[in-house]
Amino acid sequence: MLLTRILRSVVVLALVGLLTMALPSLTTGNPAIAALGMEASREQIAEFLSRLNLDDPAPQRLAAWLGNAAQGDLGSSLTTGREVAEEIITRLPITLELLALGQVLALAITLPVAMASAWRPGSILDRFATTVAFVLISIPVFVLGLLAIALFAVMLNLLPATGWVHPLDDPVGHVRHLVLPVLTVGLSEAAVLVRVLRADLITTLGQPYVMAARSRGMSLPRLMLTRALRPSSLSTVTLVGLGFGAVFGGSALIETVFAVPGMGRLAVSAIGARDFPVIEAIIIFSAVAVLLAMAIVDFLYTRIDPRTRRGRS
Amino acid sequence: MAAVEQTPAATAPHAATQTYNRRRVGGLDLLCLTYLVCLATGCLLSLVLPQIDAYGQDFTAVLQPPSPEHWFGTDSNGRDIFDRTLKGGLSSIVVALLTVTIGIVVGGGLGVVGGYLGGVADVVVGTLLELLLSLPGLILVMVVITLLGPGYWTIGTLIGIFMIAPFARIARSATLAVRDRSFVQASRLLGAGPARAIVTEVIPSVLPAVGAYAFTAVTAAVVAEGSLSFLGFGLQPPEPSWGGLISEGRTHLGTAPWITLAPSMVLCATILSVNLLGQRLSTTTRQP
Amino acid sequence: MSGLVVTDLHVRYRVPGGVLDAVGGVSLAVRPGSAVGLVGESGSGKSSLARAIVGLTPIFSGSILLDGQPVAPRRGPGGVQMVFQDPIGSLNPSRQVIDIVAESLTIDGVRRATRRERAAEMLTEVGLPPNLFATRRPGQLSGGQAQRVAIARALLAEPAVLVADEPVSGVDVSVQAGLVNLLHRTTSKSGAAMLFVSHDLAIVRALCDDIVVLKNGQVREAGRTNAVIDDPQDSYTRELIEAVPEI
Amino acid sequence: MTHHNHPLLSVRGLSVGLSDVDGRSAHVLEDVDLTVAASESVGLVGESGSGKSVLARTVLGLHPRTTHITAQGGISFAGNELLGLTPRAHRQTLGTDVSMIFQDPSSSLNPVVRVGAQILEATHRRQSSAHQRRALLTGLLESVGLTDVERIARAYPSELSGGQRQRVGIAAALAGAPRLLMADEPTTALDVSVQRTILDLLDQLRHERSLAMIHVTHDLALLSGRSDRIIVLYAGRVMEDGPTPQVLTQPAHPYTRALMEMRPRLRRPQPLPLPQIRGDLPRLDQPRTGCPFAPRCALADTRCHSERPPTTPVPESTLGHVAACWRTVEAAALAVPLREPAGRSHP
Repeated sequence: MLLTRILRSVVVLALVGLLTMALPSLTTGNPAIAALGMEASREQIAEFLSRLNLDDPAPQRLAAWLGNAAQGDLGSSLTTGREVAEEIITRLPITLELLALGQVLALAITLPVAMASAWRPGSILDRFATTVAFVLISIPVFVLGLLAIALFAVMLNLLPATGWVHPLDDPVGHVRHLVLPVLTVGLSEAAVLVRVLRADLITTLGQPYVMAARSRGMSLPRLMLTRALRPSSLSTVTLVGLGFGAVFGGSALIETVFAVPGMGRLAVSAIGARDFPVIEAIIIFSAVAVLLAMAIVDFLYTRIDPRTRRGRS
Repeated sequence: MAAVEQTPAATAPHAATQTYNRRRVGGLDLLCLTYLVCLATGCLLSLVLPQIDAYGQDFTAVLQPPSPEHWFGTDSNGRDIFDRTLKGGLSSIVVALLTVTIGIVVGGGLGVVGGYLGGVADVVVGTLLELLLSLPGLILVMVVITLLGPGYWTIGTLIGIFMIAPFARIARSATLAVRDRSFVQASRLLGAGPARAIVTEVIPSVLPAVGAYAFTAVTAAVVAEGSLSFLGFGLQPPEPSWGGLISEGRTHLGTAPWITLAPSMVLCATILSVNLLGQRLSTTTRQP
Repeated sequence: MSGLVVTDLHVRYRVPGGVLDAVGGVSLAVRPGSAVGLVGESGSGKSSLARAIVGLTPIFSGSILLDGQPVAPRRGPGGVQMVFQDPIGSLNPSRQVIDIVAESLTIDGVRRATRRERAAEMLTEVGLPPNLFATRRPGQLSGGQAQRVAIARALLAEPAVLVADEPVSGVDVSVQAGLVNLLHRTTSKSGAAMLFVSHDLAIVRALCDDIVVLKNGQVREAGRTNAVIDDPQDSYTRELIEAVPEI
Repeated sequence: MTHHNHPLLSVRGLSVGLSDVDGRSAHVLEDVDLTVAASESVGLVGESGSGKSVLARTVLGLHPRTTHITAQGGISFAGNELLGLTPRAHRQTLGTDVSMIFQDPSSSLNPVVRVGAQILEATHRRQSSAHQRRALLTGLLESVGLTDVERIARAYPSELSGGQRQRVGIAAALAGAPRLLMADEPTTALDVSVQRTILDLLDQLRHERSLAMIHVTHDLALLSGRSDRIIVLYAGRVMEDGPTPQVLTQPAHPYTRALMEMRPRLRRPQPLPLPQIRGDLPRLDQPRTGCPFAPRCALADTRCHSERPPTTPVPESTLGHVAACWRTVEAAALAVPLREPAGRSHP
């Protein structure tokens, strides 16, 4: 079971790697000229091509990339010249902080709202919560971000609109800059989570075992917290897990809106510049992150539901 | 044994996961439908009506606020935002339709075949789905668009490829749920081959789930197209698109917010309408 | 040898941490036109055995012969058909009753008018007037009516053996008797043999000529129904009979 | 025979309508009377749609939160009126005096909570030390015939067999020291051989603890020798109510008779075809007039279809044996006055 799972992940990663390494062959025209500009000399171009081995077949390029990566060498950016590994190490914490705080906020909103909603489906509170969630779900994250800027930065002038400050340089400024992007991530994520968790809670509350616990005199608040929440949390855990799986590049929109120099911005600028070493690293690491997140989610399943521990009955 | 009380109330499907007061076509449904029809008509008319001018610059009327003449105001080049929004909607419509078609045909097909046949076919489909799921969709689409150049068809096809996975997953699990139901097995016993079983027994059972997801997929495609053009990887200027218009207005958010807000509202209203209609449809077409 | 003959049949499932011998070497025979009751509790392997006989579950070893030939997917009359436990679930919810009943004729390429006519006759036969039921969909049927439709569908395929897997255990007492009578009457009339899978000894005694008692995938006792129930030789069979409450 | 002077539970003229969020509604119970005396065992028999489970749930105040119920009549438990209370007050009035055993032990136990914790759910309001709780748990598990108490208390429901799960369900129902046990088809989901041991266990516990019990079932035969009284429900109405021996040996209502005759007998087989009644169970979402069984009844005349039969004492039987049938009314009119049963008085 576990073995086939690992095997499948390896196959998937190999396919991702091959696909990634085949990308340069899609380029129309000469990638060297595209990268170096028209005034590049013949020697420069030749050196460029041999360094990047862009013309090699994908398997060969993948093997070379893996060989280098094993030694900690992910290549250098074509535009900035900085090492890709260094670029990732400086930017990854920025994105991680943003996503982690966003998810925490989303969960902090979701848990009470979903429970209150599922408490009495159809109540005024439930209708209000589901309507707000429904509207929020229909607002793309970049529009939500711009609305937040328009309201809090432009109209009310409470918070900085865009930008990012290093926490050691200016802790207060760091937090002030984080508020709007975190709020945006948190709200749009919460809209999805509330709907999912509410529906799952309602399903659970309709189960015979909940009625059985009620027949033994268990109060509803206790029932909700100690009996219903856990079996209802599988989809929510999956979504949060996949949210973290998006740490490499999934944050491109939010970072663009708020000009946060994280992984997402790195991806967008690298793609615009056809900076293949950066692009390749981001895609491969992104796949690793997603597979890792899914593995963690699966592990959490076995913690949540004992039935998943030894094959399902 | 027949012990469960078979009162209609006791056996009613758990409906509380849906919002209430449904079953009847409400004013809201009509409003959404009217909006979407008008929008689509307007977008299509922008192709033929010379009055809808998405490109004409008028430097005597830059950054004008909304007025009877310019419903959504004008941008920094004096172009009419309303006309540009209508023209920009075309790209969303084409991309959404293309995407959902690819998703239903390829994804739905793969899911049904993999789920029904099982074995090697299912392993291949499963691996393909995991591959698609683990790839950073937005980034990969941007890379390929950069390399191949943007266009309706390229964008639609690329987003469509990433829409295969969710459709296939839904179709596969619906197929698995129905494959071992005894009515499918009964048709096998009566001599139906896999093709007949899939067409007459499986597909009708899978269709409602896939159809319900199609609405979600339309909104996802519209958001994806908007995101791409917002990041500058959609149709290139001066060709308008909703994401592009929203992005262009960002620098004027303080002085001329309508440039960003007007197309944003149109975008959100579109998504909201599709979502609402999808939800209504999926709750009313369930088996009684 | 005529009739259905099962010889040393094994059915295995892979389960987490090993294999499960659901059916572990079962032999039995169903003579043409006779009714055999297959009795056992949950986990006895009776459903696995029934599904293996109709070909819905692959067999691990052993043989299943019908009139000396291996049981193959249906081609025309004289094969095996099945009636399932869950009556509503065994009917495609999106199709009309008349089309469900006529399915085997559709597959055989019979003309539409002919197959409608024969399906309507069969509906009458099972006690569902076609003018009331032909155009209904499964969602508009009660459990008992749905099971009648399923029986009609199976009988229209003219099977030599009808395998009925707990066909009356999901329905109410007041509906059960009608279904038992229907199964008896229609199989007697068409000459089809029946393998009646059930946990209900009383119904098996009423309906079946022979009985096979199954436990943990093995035959514990087999013989004429009256003889086995009046004078059980096996301790488990005795236990089963004694556990049945009766007024 | 025990003297049943004060009814523990009394249901008077109860009518219940249910409607769900889709607005579909049904009259599930109509004018139902039911009394259960302390330590009395009552069998509640009916097929699908008879309302037997709804009756049990209405007494317990345990309806799904999404169904809307309207109820008329009265339910009182140990002198306290329950109908009309909010669900919360209803539950508080009952406390742990009434508990329920559910039909399907695998779905009525929470799959992600250890068995021990679920058994003690009924006791959480009482102040008690961990030691006391542990002793209580051990005692409960042992009293329902489970050995290897330590392992079972820590197990999840999926790690137990069907019979073990139902024993756990019974232990959980006993944890609050109830006076009335409501068993809703407690053995339907179990194998025949397990079925009998569970029924024996329930009988034993009931006698040991002087519990009153309502045994909801579709199977009349199960109640033979196990319950004091049988109440037969059809389409939400009481068809017949009487002491078990009388109902089983001289059933007065044609429906009760049909229920008994339609089941083939294992030990006294009869040739096919089995006696059967025409038609199908009635739909509860449509209005009914007259006797609900009339459309399927061989003895029905026009009055049966139009006029509702009153509940009438069955002639030639003991006191407390009543049926709602026009044929009984006619027979009673012709019969000699009732004889008084020996050694038994009824409120």
